[in-house]
Amino acid sequence: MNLIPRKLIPLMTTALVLVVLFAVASLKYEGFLSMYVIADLFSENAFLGIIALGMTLVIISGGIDLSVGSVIGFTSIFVATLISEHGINPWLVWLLALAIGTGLGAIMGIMIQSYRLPAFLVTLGGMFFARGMAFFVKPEAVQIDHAVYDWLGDIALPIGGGAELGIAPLIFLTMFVVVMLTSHYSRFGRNLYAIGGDEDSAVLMGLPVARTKILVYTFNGFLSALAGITMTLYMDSGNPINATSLELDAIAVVVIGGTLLTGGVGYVSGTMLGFLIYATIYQITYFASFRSSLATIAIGVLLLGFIILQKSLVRK
Amino acid sequence: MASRIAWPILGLAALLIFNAVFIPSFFQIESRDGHLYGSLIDVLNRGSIGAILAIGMTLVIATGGVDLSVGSVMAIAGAIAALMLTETDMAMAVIFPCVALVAVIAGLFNGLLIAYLKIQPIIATLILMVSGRGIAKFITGEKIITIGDEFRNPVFDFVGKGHLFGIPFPITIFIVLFFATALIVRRTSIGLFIEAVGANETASRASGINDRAVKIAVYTFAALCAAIAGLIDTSNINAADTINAGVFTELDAIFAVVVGGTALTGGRFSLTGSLIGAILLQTLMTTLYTYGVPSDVAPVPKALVILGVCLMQSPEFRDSVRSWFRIHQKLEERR
Amino acid sequence: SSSKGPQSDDVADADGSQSVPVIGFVQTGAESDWRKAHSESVRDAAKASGYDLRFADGQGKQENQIKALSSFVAQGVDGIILSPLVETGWDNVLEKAKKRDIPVLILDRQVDVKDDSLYVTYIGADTYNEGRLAAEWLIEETGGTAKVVELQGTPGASPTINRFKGFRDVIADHSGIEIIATQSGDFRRSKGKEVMEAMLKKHGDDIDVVYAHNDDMAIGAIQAIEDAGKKPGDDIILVSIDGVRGAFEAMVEGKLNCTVECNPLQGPMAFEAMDKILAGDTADIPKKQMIKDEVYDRDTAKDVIDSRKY
Amino acid sequence: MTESRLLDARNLEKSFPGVRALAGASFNVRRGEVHALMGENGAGKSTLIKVLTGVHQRDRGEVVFDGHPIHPRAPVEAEALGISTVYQEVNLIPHLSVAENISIGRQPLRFGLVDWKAVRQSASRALDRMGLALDVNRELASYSVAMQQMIAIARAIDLDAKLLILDEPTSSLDEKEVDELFEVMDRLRSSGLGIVFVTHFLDQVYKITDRITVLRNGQHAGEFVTANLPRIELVGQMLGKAPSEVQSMEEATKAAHQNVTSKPDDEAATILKAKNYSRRGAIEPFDLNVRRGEVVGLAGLLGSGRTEIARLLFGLDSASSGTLSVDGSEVSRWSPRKAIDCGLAFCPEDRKVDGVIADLSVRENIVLTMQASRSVIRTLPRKKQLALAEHYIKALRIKTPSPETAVGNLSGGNQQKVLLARWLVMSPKLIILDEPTRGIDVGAKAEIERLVASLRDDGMAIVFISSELEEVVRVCERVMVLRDHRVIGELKGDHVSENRIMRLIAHSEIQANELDK
Ligand SMILES: Nc1ncnc2c1ncn2[C@@H]1O[C@H](COP(=O)(O)OP(=O)(O)OP(=O)(O)O)[C@@H](O)[C@H]1O
Ligand SMILES: Nc1ncnc2c1ncn2[C@@H]1O[C@H](COP(=O)(O)OP(=O)(O)OP(=O)(O)O)[C@@H](O)[C@H]1O
Ligand SMILES: [Mg+2]
Ligand SMILES: [Mg+2]
Repeated sequence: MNLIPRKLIPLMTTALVLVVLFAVASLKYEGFLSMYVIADLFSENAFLGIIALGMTLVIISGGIDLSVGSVIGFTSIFVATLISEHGINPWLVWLLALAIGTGLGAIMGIMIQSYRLPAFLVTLGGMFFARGMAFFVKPEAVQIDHAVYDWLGDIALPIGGGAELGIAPLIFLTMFVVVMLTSHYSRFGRNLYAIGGDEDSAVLMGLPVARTKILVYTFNGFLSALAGITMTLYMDSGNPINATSLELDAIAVVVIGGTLLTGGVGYVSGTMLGFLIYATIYQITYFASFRSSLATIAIGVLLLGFIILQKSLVRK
Repeated sequence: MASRIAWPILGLAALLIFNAVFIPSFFQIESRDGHLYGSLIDVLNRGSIGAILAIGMTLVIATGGVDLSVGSVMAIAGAIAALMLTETDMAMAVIFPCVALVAVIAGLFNGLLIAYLKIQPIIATLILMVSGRGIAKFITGEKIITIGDEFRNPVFDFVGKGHLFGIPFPITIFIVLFFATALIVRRTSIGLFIEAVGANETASRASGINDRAVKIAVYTFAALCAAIAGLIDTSNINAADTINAGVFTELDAIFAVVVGGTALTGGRFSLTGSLIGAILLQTLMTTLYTYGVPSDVAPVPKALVILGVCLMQSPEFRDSVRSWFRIHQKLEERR
Repeated sequence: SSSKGPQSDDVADADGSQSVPVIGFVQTGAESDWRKAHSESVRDAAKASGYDLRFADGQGKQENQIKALSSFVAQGVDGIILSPLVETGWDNVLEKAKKRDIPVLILDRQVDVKDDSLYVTYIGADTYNEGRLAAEWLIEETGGTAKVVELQGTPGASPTINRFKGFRDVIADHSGIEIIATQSGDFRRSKGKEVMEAMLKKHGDDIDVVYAHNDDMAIGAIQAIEDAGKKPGDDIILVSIDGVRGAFEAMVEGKLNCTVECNPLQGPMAFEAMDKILAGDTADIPKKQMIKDEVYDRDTAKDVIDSRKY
Repeated sequence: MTESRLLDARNLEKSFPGVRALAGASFNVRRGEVHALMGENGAGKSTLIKVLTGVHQRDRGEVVFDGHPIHPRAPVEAEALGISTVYQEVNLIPHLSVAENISIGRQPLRFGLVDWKAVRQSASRALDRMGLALDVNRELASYSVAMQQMIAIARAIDLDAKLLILDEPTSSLDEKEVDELFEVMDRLRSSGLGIVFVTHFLDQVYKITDRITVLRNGQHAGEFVTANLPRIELVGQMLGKAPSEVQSMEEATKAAHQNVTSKPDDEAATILKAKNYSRRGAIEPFDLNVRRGEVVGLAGLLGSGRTEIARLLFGLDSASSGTLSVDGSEVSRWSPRKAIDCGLAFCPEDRKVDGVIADLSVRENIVLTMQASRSVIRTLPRKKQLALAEHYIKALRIKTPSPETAVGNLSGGNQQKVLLARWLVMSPKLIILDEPTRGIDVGAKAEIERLVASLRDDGMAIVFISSELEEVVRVCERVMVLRDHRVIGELKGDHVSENRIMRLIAHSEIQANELDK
């Protein structure tokens, strides 16, 4: 009956908001419409983008993961300390960090699935645990000086207009493709939708519900650790305080992107749009020299607007 | 019910015994200048904010919801009180109602989003959590409002720093609030309605309970509790520090409630359990500080204790522990 | 105005079409009274010197600071002033600025970068020296024997590290001064109070001195000491750093013994340097400019308190 | 003989808290047969199936499938073994497309990725086999319950299984759809599949099945060759009574309701009057009058809109058109609260979701509505609460250890009685009963039917909804018949009969058939 399937309306609305937001800012602020700014959107929030991707999968499965910000903080200081103070090879350290993040995710997944504890509670515990462990590793920032970091830091993909994308946004964009393919083209990804849509039915349909649910938290743990590593690449240092409360930003990005917190409905590409809206708002506050308080209020109001919009669409 | 609060009581008892053995001074209470003084008093005094938030949070969680915005509401309440104290010469009799009014508005905002727009509580209150802190910062002009000596108000000072019968006033506040809430909730049918709505919302509505009113009421109550906590915090440090006031307190309050045996899914609740949960958490923190565990690392043992208590409450976990033991017994026997 | 730089009308006179230079200022946040005074100083000085100041606030997070800095680079501002939260982690973003030839001035706290040319100059208080001054005052006051409790600032922040080191480097030669406990109070009043309470419980009457990395924590500690029924300033000596108004008030009341001033009014100096940088004569700008710190105690506090604005 | 056995389950036991659902049930299926599993509501049919497929873990007993003992711990394992199941409630994912619902979990892959084109093609093929031509890209939720049921069957058949289990697949299907299904089942049977078929429609059993196993109270009551078992004996087996008893029982219950005749159209006695009332997407505009001392039935197939009418009348959903009057005065902004204040009561069909509050005690559940009708401060004294609870526990013969037991621990029938008690406390003028006898054993069922009669005799008005036409005919003196979310007719007094209701529901088909002739 319509040109656009009804399912895609929220996605389209989000895209429209992004375009309008960007267009208005471009007209109002000189220099906003430049490749530098566009590159900045991806570069400066890459780690947020990465965890928002994982969060999308978790939320589609009907869950939530509050531990991601802390895992980033932990990974960043863990990596920095091991490289700088113990002289361990970065590749080995990354492998270790990814293993720890993945393991933590798996443990949380098992607690949620096998012991029927609420995801909210378990991942909240994970959040406190990982943050505390980060400070346990080292209570202060640690600089990373290593040839590998120098080499990776020099990677830059020119995107025209003098702007370029560094290693962090490249990791993010790669993960975007991977997660999007996972959500749309893998059985695991489709099972997430089914579980989020109706978990009891998913069990009766013979889907591997327990495995899938544990796996999604495991994968998210992996992505959080990857985001932490990305952060060390981006800052050439690690700091246990990094990424505090970033999980809430990630949830906001996912919701703005049209994924329903009830599970079963959402798109990874929507999360990309939500991510860009979020980054654009922050970019506007810097251009306009707005107070930071206004930026947070704006994010809140936008969140509210999108949710109400989604509600009214779903009700129809 | 009793079995559910058994675990936190056990945890608290274990912690207290540990302290009694290793920190003999822990149980010492003496009177200095007519004020009671000692670690236990500190635990209660420091824990008062957590306890007050937990009381409000209990009712919210009992309806199957959650309120992430209480920390931000604390910041807003403190900001308004500090602003009115320093910028106007209004009496506390005007300032307190104003703060209460703002809290009611915040609570209504949450409640309306949840009851009428049917937005999930996590997201609905996340909105106020994120933008509420922005609002608080906006009110204070993004700085800390210090209540200098020239603006000091004895009534306001008493809220966070006063002593009543030698006991720090915040302790009195949370104890009175606890009993008042328990009385109101259990002596009227409000408690029954809250539990009914939390246990089964549609069935409650079909039985003629105004589930929307119940929800709006609990979120408003939680916001009022947060405002009281915010006033105590502001009075305590003589300043409205909107960046730090109440950060993560919502999570502590949720922990206290869950550890206290009220399920996040709603239904049956235990105010006593939540109070024990809040005191357990504060005792743990004070113990850790006393042992010189850096405050940054303290979340690790905190997370372990909380998840431990929650795991013990999970029947699936108890079953698996039991079967694990059984397997080991069998292996032993075979040997 | 004390500024020697071009007034805004000068610029307009010289070339009517030329717009006002845009300066991006990346502040740490608004965590203390000192920081408030610091931001105000930069804002006022920018106005006085006729710059268009774009202000961004990291809200206490380095990620946000880097984001803001990078945005200023993307905006192509004429110059950037950075007050970093921590020393490390600035290489990549400063390289970005360098690539676009945007001069960066580091204000207040130091950055630790491999390549010195990433910023033009550093202007700030010598936080290491502040630690030293505090220790020296203490040795004189106590005659070289005291048990000290230290309230540290935010972990990893350069003032924390420097005030930590400076203090220790001096007392290393005085075995009578013993640091019996040290813990972070995050530069915050409430945290200072909470940590001090726990210390009082644990060490009780052993504590002779509290050394706080900033005044806010010291003020928090004073409240904790009073709650414990002791007289701050007399039973326990308090020495702290910053010199905010609240500290002077406390000293007048006799509750704080000494504060090492760390002058937040760094704006004029910053824009004096910025004028030169934009004019192209960077040659005579030193890489490091320190602001002189003063030590005030209970005796000298009365005389200066009225001149204190922040 | 044993060689041809595909499935052999022996002495299965399964208990739920407070219920012994299976108490030594045995059951076997051969290759190439359709085997009916029969029994009353709650006899344990669905539980037996769920134990076989690993949804529930059996407490005791053994299962041999295809020559090997099996013990699946989740449906995914049963599927891997070759057991494909359509469960009683439609179990699909509403937000996903039809194609995906059919293929999920076993999508065709290409280079390790889901091949969406192949997914759509195979889904279309699977639907083709059922004689359905649907747009496989549409969201599942946009199709009717019946269509969803067909899609669920298509999914089950699409799996290369050795055993196909269908738990009441036909309850929402119309005749034509049932015929399609039987054709498919026939084909599968001749290809050597074993099929388990659960239904309450005796006609269908005799039409398609080869053998019958009857369950009673979770126990094996007998195994028969369909062709050799007369209908009346089958019913007797299910109820545990001799055929003669069955006959006399039927006559007796009819007698209890015999003296009832339809009341004249009396405005004064009208309690509830709906005019042109409707809710968009749920029920077309309808008129309905309910009078004092009368039982009005709503009859129709699953998903025909009976529950919607009930919810609308009670204010649980808001209407999009029409007016509603209670005792002659029109009401506005209708809500459960107002409905209760006007003397209405409602026992919803889904006890667990809309009815009892499982966490709360029997006492709290019984006084809940009365409490909600008083102001918050005027709390019923505890003594009064206990007295009320005890009175109704006795009056309705609610089996509970104590008034403080959580309702969730009671059996379904007793939960239903607690729900009734909650409303009787209010002495309502009109009570709406939506499937009050669903999942309730014969004894309790008869009790509830008798209760309805006595309430009516006391002058209460009753709206009665039941999926069992027999029961509707027995209890009601006036019946509104629904089909596809529309009231298609009303039967009164002597005209109320199963046959007439069925004919009304199938009206359009009858017409079509007649046109063909
Ligand atoms: N998950 C469960 N928890 C508790 N009791 C259950 C559960 N599932 C079924 N029961 C109970 O087990 C008994 C058998 O139910 P079952 O669903 O197997 O009956 P059925 O023969 O399929 O009936 P119907 O014809 O109504 O579908 C009933 O008393 C039911 O209430
Ligand atoms: N609470 C609800 N929310 C949304 N849709 C509903 C709800 N209840 C019923 N429906 C839909 O309304 C339509 C009519 O269903 P309804 O339950 O009224 O039929 P019914 O005749 O009572 O059947 P049943 O035998 O299931 O009780 C169905 O398509 C159903 O999916
Ligand atoms: Mg069944
Ligand atoms: Mg129904």
